[in-house]
Amino acid sequence: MSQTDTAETSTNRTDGQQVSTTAGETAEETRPVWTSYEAGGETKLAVRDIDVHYGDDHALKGVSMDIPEQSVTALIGPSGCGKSTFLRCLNRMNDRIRAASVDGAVELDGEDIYQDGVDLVELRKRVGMVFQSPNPFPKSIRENVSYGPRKHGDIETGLLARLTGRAEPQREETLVEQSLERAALWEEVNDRLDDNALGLSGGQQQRLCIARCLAVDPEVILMDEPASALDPIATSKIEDLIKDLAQDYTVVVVTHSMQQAARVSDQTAVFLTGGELVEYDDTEKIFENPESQRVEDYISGKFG
Amino acid sequence: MSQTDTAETSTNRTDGQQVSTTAGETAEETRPVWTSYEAGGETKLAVRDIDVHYGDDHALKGVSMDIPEQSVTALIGPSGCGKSTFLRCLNRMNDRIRAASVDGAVELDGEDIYQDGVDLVELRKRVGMVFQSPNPFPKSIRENVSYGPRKHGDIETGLLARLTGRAEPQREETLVEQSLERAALWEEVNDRLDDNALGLSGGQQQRLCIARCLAVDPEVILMDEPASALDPIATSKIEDLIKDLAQDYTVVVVTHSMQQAARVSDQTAVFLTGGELVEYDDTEKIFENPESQRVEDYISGKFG
Amino acid sequence: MSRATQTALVRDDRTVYEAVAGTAVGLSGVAFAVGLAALLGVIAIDDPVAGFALSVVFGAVLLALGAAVVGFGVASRFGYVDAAPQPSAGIVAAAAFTGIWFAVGATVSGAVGLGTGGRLGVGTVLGGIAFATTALSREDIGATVPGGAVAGLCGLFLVTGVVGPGWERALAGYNATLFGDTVVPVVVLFASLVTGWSAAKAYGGFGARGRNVGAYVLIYLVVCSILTVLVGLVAFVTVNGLTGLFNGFGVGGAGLVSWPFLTNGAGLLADIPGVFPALVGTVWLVIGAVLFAVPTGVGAAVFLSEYAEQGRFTGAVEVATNGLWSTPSIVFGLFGAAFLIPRFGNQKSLIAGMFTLGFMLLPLVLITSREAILAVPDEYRDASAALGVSKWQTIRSVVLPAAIPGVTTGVILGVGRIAGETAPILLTMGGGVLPARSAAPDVLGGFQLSASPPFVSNPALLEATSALPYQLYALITAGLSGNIQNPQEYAWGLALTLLLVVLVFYAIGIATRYYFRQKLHQ
Amino acid sequence: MSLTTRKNDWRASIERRLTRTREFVDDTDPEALVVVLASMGSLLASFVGFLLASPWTAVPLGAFLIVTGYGWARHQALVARAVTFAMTTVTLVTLGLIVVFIFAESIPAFQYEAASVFGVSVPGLGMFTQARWDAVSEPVRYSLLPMIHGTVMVTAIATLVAAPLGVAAALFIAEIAPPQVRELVKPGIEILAGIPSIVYGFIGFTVINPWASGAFALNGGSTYLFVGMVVGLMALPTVVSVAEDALTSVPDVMKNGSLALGATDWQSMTSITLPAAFSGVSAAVLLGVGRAIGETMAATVMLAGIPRISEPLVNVFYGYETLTSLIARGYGSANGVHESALFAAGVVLFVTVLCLSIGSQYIEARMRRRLGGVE
Amino acid sequence: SGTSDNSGGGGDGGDGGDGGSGNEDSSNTIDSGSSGPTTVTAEGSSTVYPISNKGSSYWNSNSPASDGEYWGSNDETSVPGWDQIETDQNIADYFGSLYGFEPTGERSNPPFATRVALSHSGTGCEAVRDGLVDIGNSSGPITAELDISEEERDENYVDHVVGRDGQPVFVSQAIYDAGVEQLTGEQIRGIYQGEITNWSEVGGPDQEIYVVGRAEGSGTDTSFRLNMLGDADAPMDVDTRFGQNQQVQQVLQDNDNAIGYMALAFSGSGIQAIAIDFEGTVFRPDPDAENTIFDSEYPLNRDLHMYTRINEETPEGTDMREAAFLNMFLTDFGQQVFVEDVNYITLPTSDIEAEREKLPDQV
Ligand SMILES: Nc1ncnc2c1ncn2[C@@H]1O[C@H](COP(=O)(O)OP(=O)(O)OP(=O)(O)O)[C@@H](O)[C@H]1O
Ligand SMILES: Nc1ncnc2c1ncn2[C@@H]1O[C@H](COP(=O)(O)OP(=O)(O)OP(=O)(O)O)[C@@H](O)[C@H]1O
Ligand SMILES: [Mg+2]
Ligand SMILES: [Mg+2]
Repeated sequence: MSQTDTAETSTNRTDGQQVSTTAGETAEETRPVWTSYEAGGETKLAVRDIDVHYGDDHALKGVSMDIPEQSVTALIGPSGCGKSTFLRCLNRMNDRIRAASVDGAVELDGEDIYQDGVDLVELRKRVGMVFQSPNPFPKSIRENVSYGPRKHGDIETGLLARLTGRAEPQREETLVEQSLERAALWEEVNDRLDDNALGLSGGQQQRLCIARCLAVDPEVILMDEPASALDPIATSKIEDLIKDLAQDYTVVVVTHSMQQAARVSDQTAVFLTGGELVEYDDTEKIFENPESQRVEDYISGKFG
Repeated sequence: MSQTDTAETSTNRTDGQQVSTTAGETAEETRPVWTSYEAGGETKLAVRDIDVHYGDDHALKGVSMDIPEQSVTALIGPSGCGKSTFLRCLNRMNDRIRAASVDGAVELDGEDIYQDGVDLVELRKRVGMVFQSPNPFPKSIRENVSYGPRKHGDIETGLLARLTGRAEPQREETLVEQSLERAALWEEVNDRLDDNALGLSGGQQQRLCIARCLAVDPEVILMDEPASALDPIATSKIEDLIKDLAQDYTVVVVTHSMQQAARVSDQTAVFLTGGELVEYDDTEKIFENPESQRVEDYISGKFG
Repeated sequence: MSRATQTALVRDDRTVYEAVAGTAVGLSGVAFAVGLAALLGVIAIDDPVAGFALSVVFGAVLLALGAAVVGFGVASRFGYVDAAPQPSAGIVAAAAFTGIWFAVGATVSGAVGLGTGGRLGVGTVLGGIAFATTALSREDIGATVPGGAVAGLCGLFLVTGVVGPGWERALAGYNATLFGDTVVPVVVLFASLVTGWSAAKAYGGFGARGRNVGAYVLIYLVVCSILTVLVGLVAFVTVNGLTGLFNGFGVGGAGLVSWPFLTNGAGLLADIPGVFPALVGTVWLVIGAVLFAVPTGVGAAVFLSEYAEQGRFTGAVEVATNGLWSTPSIVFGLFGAAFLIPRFGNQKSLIAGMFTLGFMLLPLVLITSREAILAVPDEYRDASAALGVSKWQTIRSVVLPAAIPGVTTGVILGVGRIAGETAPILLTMGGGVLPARSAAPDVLGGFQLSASPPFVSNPALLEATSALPYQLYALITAGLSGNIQNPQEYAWGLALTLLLVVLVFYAIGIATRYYFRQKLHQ
Repeated sequence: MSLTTRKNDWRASIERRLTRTREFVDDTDPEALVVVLASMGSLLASFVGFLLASPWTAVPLGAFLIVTGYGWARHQALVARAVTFAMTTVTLVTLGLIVVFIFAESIPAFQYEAASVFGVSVPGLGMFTQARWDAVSEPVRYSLLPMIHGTVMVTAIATLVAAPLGVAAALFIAEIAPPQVRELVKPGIEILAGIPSIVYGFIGFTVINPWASGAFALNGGSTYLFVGMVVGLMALPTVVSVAEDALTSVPDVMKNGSLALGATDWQSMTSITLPAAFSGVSAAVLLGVGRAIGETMAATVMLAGIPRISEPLVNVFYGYETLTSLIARGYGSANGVHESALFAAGVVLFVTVLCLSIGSQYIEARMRRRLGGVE
Repeated sequence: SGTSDNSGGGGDGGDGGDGGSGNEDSSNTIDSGSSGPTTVTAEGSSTVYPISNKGSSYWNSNSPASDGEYWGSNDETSVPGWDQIETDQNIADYFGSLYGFEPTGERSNPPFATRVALSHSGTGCEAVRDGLVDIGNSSGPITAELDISEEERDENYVDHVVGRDGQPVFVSQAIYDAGVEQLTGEQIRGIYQGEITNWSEVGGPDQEIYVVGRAEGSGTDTSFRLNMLGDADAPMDVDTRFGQNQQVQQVLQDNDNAIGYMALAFSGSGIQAIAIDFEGTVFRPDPDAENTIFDSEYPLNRDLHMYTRINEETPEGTDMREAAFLNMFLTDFGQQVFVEDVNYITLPTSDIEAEREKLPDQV
């Protein structure tokens, strides 16, 4: 906490360029001050010195950070800096990329998810993910939402289950409704739950994907640029939803829009090209008065 | 020139949001003041009330603007607003898209390029284009650069030409060197002109594409987000090059980075969603004190 | 949305249970492999193993596996192990076990002499029980007990010798008899599949994970079997054909190597009969087909992907192309016989064969070329157009060069396919069974000009000519007479030659693809 | 009313085409136009000449070569376009010629086997309403039913082999195999496609048939069972490669979506990938069935060659005759109506497989639309 | 000594190859557009093929008389029938010169080339009818193959019989060993018409009979129906049909309950020819027996024909080239080497004389 609000320059930016030059230079000398940043709240995910290589390509370099429970953490940075890669480390989706190799540790509630014998299925139930472009399954809306619970055997719907009376259509109904409500989609689709999900608009599809994720009842929700494919109105709905979700879940969101990060997140991590985590701090601090010159430049639009 | 520098609000932005509210509202009422904006210099391209439809989709709505000679004109706007579409109108690359239909006129040195009987090959020799992602041919660097002139018969290299003594290897050499010099690439590649162009880095490839375009000796160069796929260093090289090119050529550049537009262009046109040209003015004016509230919002990062 | 059961993120280290289940999977695999060997006659079921006949050992193994599998289920059911079974093994497993037990019931009751009605009855009862067990009890019981019981029953038959060496049973009305020699291995294969699957599920702790493991075991087995068959086929032909192929092979002498099998004909006077004329015939056949089909196919692909507007015409061409692709080769043969032969001197001829195969190659070339051309990024075309280069120039200097890798690969693979075709040339090209060296077509030297129409003729093209696949067919049917000392050796040598010719095309095709892919990625 | 509008549409489209042609003619160098017309004309003339089996065909063909060569040097773009167009029509023409010639040759057999329904004589009906084929002794009859039965038997067994194994192998390659293994298995299966069918037939006849004869105490070694299995093995690579294409064309994001929800790989495959690729996979199976139906040589050398229907119908331990083997075996020694009946068998084959091909194309087109999100 | 030559040059010639004689007819100089006499082409029956093909190979080799293996004599062996020839010319030169062709004197370069293609009797007859080949090989009479009358035949074709094929009936070794060494014609008819289906009905083991027939409509099929079943259209009920000899031989070997008929040339191990009792006369497969299957009386024997066409150019039906080639088969040498050595039945001397009468006069 020591580094928060230590900036001596004014919190009112008048001319980004000038301010950053002074603030930045000092920060640049005493570099990784931020690594000791501790966000408020319990640490849900502790990332410890993660390195990711794609073949010979060193995509993430020794990144460590603590992600607090029940808050929104934003990851920003220029294209190709490794934000998505970092996010995928948190639920081991990188395992699916053949070229990728991950070193380091990520602790979920204190348990390292990279140790031997970790059950990926279990992990991903607890750490859900929403992708950049909406990817509903080509099934009905209802089936999309209940997909996870069905696969986990929480809900049974098959012929056999119905024969033996184990099917609980009511429970499924409730779950679907709750999840869709939670994803602010119920109103719009409650009269056509059996329509194909691909018929929804982009924004609705993305919220459906969030609902689908919520139905599994994860603890952490990872979102990779969830609004990048959407129009402004759909985007603002998703943003509201994200803020809302942070009451119950730990949300980590990658975004390419700094404005979006500023609007939705509690703390922000800035990655810069080369796969370094350059600064991690309260969102306000990052946008008003970053420690590092490079972050300052990036935020003021000098590049990217 | 009448509309330039008429803004009464301060040129120093202190807090975008507040300033724009006042300035914008007035501008919004008395709308297309900017349409009469006349940039300095001779008009190279005069766009007259261009409408573009993709099938039923109205992508550009009645856009008119004069693009002055030997200057850099930037086109900015949120994704999908029609910047690329507009750019492609200027050398009729839209003809290559089956769904597209263009109404209106574009005059190149006073001659409408949409009238009957226009020779597209000739037009595109005069109006060159550089694309968003570098797209060199899978040939040697030399062949890439001399591709245009060869195909136009300006340089002959074939077996027949060599047999009949029409081949002018020296002229080809000179042309390749000049074009690469002009594109600030000669230094880096002069020792490996026969290597495959795909072996170059992204930034080098993009400059090669510019060199390839210059070799045809066009009058206008259109660039569609030429640096979006590049890293900051390569980007800044390209930006320098663009400014440089404006000494001899008329450059029109689409960019998604407002900072880039601010850095390289003389005048800027802002398109907003729906395919409207909302404001067109000197770059300084646009970024410091736009007429329109929506442009103000866009530039200050309220959306997009 | 309550977190009902928070299962552990980390599964415990290998438990004894998992180890035993894993062993059972492995044992099932071994049983499967040995059963396959027994089926193929590599070993006999009455071979003694540790003092017992192999079939008895099989039985013991199946009994053990069956018991183990049932044990896994029971252990899990009574909670001795950490597993996550679902409430039911699912409808697919239920249907499968119902079918299996129905068959078991009907067969066994038939064997003890029940009539059709009785057999159906017993089958239905057993099937019903299996269904109830699988579908209505928890997954750990449902997926193990019916399977383990099947395996156990099979094992019991084998151990007690009820079914074993010397067992036989006539299939009434089917004109066939089942013998222990074939039935025992088949039973072992089947039962080991069942136990392997059940044990794999147990290994995975049932539930989603167990199903995953079970399915993977089956799929790996399938793929291994396919590869085994492939390798077995090629190896079999190779082993049988090598002596023939290398008969009289020598290094040195007048030429650098002397390879009589490839350079001799099979005329009476050849000291070592060879396949030269058929080889030359195949080469000319391929050349002719390629000369016709490749320019046509590539040209059509260019037109379709670069010029034609999507419409009824392109649609029709697409349907026609795909239709031709799947048209049976014998139909091409009929077509050649009805259309080409009357137009080329009314007899089977090399040129009729060339065109027939050309017609077959055409859709292959067209489809692959079209794919290759469509795969050329539009950016190249745009870039070229933006430089003010005309369409045809762009196609010639950018599109086609970029498409060449795909086209080449497609052509080579297509050629590999037609080079081995027999049916079309059987009807259109004919040729001798054992052609002498002089029967090899001399196409280049055969052209003759004449003053009367058709002005150009080439008897070599208009004669019936042999080709490798046709010669092999002729050997099978018409057979060898005359001077072939060791007909089987000759025939296998020919088969190997044909296989090698075709596989070389495939190898080159695949290698080309890799080469270009590597080149693209560098 | 709709008729008139359609007529108008039709007229409008003709008019549009005419104007376009006129514009094109106006815009084009007249010499180039003449050259192209001459080239296409002579090509057409040589085709007609060839069709009529005229010895003068060489003349227009030579003219075509000369004119086109000249045009290539002078007006390459236009000539190239015309020539590639001509090449495009070749597939259509080929298909048309196949239809015409095979049907024409089969007419005598269809006439011979005409049967009357309600007093109307239907050519060819007799081939499907009685079961006797005997080309030599009276009454001479050409029923195709025995061969159709054989084809169905072989195809059914082949499909039972090829479809599940093929789909499993496709799943393996597309979803399960680690990259190094895939790089090995994929070409391996392609090579399987390369093994000539006569080599299968040779092995089948010299190894499998004698073995089957002994192992099942058969009266002779020909069985639909083993022919079907061999043919299934031959159809397998087709199923694998088409199904694999379909599976890999399912967007990865869909599968990732499922995995990220904590579904297992197998669940993702069966619930997401396979259903999404269902059309493609069924098209693959259809094409495999087509291959099996059309497979000739293995059946010809392995089967007994007797046009007879096995008893009971599903007795796989008999192996009599398929449509393909009937043709391959009989062509040459047959003549007259007998030969024509072989063409009739070819017609049945051709039509069946063409229907399968069109069916699979339709299914695939639907899949493409569905994945494109239209449906 | 002659029979050892069964496997042709490959057998003994492989090692004894003197001066590349073994390196067979490596000539591709034959008839490549030169203006000399054109190639004699023949096509047709697979039964006649071995004879005509072997003859053609010898012809094309044009071996010198000193060869001693294919032609002429040397110290070790003596070519059969040499005493009637006694020439120092090459083989094709010798037979060619009998009909006025210029000898070339070169190995592998005969005065004109010959080429034999293999198909079916019917095809061969059609080919010679349509003028596609010079000689149509047929194992059945052309009247049956082309369905023409005998007058028509005499008007248009000259029938050269070069040898005789005895179609012995074979059974699997196991059946023979179980005692079925002889069948009556009636029994065979019963078997082939589906009236007798078990070997026990004819004194064999209790096993089903696996009846092997020949391709429907083929020459062999037709002549078997005619000779054995009494009518070319006689109905038949067999278990399998194969087009050509090799496949028949193979299944007879592979099955232990089969019966089939095929050319004598394909007899081999695992199968046995049986004796047949025709109305009291027992024809045995043993050449030393009283009545043998090699006799022309044996009902399953048939003439092997090489038809030539009568047309305007050759009113006699056989031109000099054809005559020169055919004449080679109608010598003791030809009968021995091309007919007997490939396991067919040679013609009696009287028949040879009659056949030679059909050829034009020698010059
Ligand atoms: N599957 C992959 N294989 C190889 N390299 C990859 C892969 N995915 C990403 N990379 C590389 O890793 C680096 C980081 O990529 P990543 O996608 O994490 O960036 P990002 O910050 O998400 O960018 P963006 O904002 O464009 O999504 C990049 O250099 C990229 O090229
Ligand atoms: N080929 C096309 N077919 C149909 N619609 C198109 C096509 N290209 C563009 N559009 C539509 O036209 C509109 C304008 O697109 P355009 O590509 O010009 O936008 P842009 O401003 O360049 O966006 P970006 O910044 O994302 O490149 C969009 O709605 C787009 O969907
Ligand atoms: Mg990303
Ligand atoms: Mg754009």
